[in-house]
Amino acid sequence: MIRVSVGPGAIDVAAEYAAHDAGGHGASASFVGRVRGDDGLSELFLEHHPVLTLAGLEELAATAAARWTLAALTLIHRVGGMAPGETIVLVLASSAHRGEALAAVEFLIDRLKTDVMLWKRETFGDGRVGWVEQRDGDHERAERWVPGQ
Amino acid sequence: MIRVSVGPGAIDVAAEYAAHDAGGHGASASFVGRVRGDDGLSELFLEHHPVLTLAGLEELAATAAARWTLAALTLIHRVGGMAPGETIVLVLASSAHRGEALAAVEFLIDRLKTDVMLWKRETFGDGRVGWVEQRDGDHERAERWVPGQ
Amino acid sequence: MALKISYFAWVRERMGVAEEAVAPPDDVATVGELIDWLGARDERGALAFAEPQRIRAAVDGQMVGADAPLPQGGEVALFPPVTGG
Amino acid sequence: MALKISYFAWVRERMGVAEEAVAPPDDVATVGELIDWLGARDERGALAFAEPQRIRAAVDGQMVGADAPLPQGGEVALFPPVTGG
Repeated sequence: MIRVSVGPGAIDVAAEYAAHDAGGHGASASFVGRVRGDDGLSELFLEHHPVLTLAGLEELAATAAARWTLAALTLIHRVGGMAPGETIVLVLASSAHRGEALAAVEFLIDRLKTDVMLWKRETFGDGRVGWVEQRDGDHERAERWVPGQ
Repeated sequence: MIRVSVGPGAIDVAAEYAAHDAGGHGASASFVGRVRGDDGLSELFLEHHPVLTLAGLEELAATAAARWTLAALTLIHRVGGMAPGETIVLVLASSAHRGEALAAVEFLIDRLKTDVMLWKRETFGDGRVGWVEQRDGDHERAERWVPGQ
Repeated sequence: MALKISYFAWVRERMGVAEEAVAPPDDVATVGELIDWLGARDERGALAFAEPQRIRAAVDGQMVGADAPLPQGGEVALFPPVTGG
Repeated sequence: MALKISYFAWVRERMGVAEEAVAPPDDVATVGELIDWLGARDERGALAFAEPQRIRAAVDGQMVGADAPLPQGGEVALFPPVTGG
């Protein structure tokens, strides 16, 4: 079972985990990413392309499913406006063996952080708003600051 | 927050995850291990030492908490009799950064598989019962087969 | 040539719309030429496409380069480099 | 010497009890000597302790070696090598 989803709805981690649990697979590994409220961030807005973003996620999932022996794989990315603490992304992989599940999750979250077709806009408590620039290594820099809107 | 628990009760993964979610940490990584029904296994029984098993788990958790920057860590091991598909172990680590959470989970599940003070007894559908021998590398061998009781 | 263009992220914000129908002249035949034409067309285009090398494009849901031909009656998406999940 | 002994896993199954109070003679002074004494005491002991080198021990909740002294009035746990989680 491969389930890939992208949309503005809140991610129900417990429900997704319950679906894997029902499979009774020997091992499930997961990763949950949440909005960090660093530097007074008040909202993170993720913009996506209705076709390309989902296609990219599906391709990543297919790559992982081909590389590791997985019994079930769930990849959900939220888009739209989110407050600090809210869940942006869930990666959940189940397998008969722990090594496969863990490796698939690590691969997927690393690739998601760089490859997936999303644009991030940060809004801060003091009114600054800016689109995040493409990563240079592991370092994010805000492209430029424009007045809040 | 470090939470370590060992006991015969079913592990409520959703509740443990909800506790980490409430913290709003940037990243949560988890591992769930379930009983595998290989070779017609009908029950896995885990025997523990009331003092040493918990102490060993607490030491593992403290080691991980010292090595990685974790906002929250949960380590729960079930003991007693379990059917295939039931959850034996949960490792859940949260951190501001994904690398820390993922590395801590991987470290803990690897060490749990070898170091923790538990003895496994397998019962199969055809009546065979046996205590699992100490691991030789990554390979488990059943010590000897004795008639079911 | 009739085209539908969609804009994303700061390109969308600077253009002031998420999508629009355009009809560039016949000598605008590639994606790169479309970007140049939009950049010269008006003030918002000048703002959005001041640095054409920073613009990425997809035609009918496929990523393409600047020399890709424009699709007759199709869709062109223009956007900045992605910033990951 | 009065001792409480607890058994685990197949040692427990072979001994037929999870714990018992014992009073070995005075020349049984270490954990290793206790294991030998239990192995010679009766049939279940012979079965459980046929291979003394496979037996691990803890005294009052601490892992110890075969030459560890027995605790006066304390607890000794005897068990096979652990098999992990």
